[in-house]
Amino acid sequence: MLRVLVQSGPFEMGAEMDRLSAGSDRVGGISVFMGQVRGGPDGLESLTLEHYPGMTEKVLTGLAREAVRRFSLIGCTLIHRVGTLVVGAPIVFVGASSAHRAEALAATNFLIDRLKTGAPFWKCERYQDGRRVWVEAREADDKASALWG
Amino acid sequence: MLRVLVQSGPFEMGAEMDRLSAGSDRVGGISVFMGQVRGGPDGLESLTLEHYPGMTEKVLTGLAREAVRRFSLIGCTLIHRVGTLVVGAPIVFVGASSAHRAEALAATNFLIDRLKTGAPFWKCERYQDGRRVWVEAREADDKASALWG
Amino acid sequence: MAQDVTIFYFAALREQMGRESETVSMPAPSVTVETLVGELRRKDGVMDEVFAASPRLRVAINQTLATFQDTVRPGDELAFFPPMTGG
Amino acid sequence: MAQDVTIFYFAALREQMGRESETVSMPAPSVTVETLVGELRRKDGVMDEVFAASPRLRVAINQTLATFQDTVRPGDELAFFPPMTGG
Repeated sequence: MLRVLVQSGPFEMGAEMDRLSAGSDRVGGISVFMGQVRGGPDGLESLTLEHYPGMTEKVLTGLAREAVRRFSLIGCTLIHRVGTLVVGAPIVFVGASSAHRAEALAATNFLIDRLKTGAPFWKCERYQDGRRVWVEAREADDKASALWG
Repeated sequence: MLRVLVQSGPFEMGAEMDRLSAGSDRVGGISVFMGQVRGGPDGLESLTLEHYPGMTEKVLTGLAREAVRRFSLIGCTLIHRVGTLVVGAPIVFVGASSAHRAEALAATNFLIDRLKTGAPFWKCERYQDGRRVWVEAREADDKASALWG
Repeated sequence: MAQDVTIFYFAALREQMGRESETVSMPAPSVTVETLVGELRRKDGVMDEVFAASPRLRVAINQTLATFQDTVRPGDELAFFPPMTGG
Repeated sequence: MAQDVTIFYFAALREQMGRESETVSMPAPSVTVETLVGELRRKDGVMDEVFAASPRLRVAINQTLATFQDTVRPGDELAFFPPMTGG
């Protein structure tokens, strides 16, 4: 079961996990990653996530399908928020369920690595002093994604 | 923040994730693994989990502390159920929060690998035809645990 | 009209270009992204300056990642943007 | 009493032994697990048979994993069990 959502509102983590868990009695393991806006001493206030409507959904659905095939997943959920999100707010939910733990864990790693550099999202940071800064792509993220071949 | 629980009752996945998420505004990523009783064509009905009260809590707390140190975690949650659990029931919840995604993801892998072979739990399967079978330790699990050094 | 392509700009590039989309005419019925961009930059000083300052720009044709050597055809939807930073 | 150790058995081993715990007397104030087990097996036919059939048994001393070469002292809590299968 594929579940791909791009939305401005929050998602309910418990409900999303339950959905993965209840999908089939063949599920033995569920792995989930959730990314949220990280605060810090630099005074970050919020992130604004811009995306490419249409292409985003296509890319995420393609990624989820690839993960299901590659890791024999039973269920796969990708939820990515867009718009302005304050420190502490959830940004992304990646979930995978499979018969055995290794596949679900590997799929979650794969999905978040690919999401970082392969889906048309861009983050603009806003600081307490009013500065706006577009987040630069990190070379480490490109490398992590490339490792999956 | 360490949270270690051994209990017969279920856990609430949403609440556990929220706890990891809300622990600090320095949290950027939360990784979670949940294991549940896997059904299948062999007619498994339930698992009964036996443990060594006292030692279990000591081992799990030690594991959580090691993960926090090794992966610079902000929060770490380990919940393991004991007693009789039917197909589809959650068995174990492993959660880690950190500033960056790589640490939380690695910690979750580490914790579940170590839990499989290093904590005093034993599973006894019960099948629809009444058979009871103690689960044998898998060599693959020993190897996965040993890889963490 | 049948000779037109739509172009979208995203994120920092959108702000630098001062617009989020535009429709342009094809110089020929089938050209590479590189050729089309070269043509547009010759006629548009802002675009020339912005693209020169953005060496890592990505391109998508019809909502699929592409390269500057791929072919653009009339009616295509083109998009230019900086490296993506999702997740 | 001060010479006693408590022993717990878990899982399949507990069922095979037909008991989950017992208190035994130390043959000396300080012996290895191996020596103690040897002593107990000489006196207990069930234990001898069960331990002979369980080559991969684990041992914990005072709720910490140990080896059969580690030392047992009076008052210690010993536990024997099959390889663990948690998670």
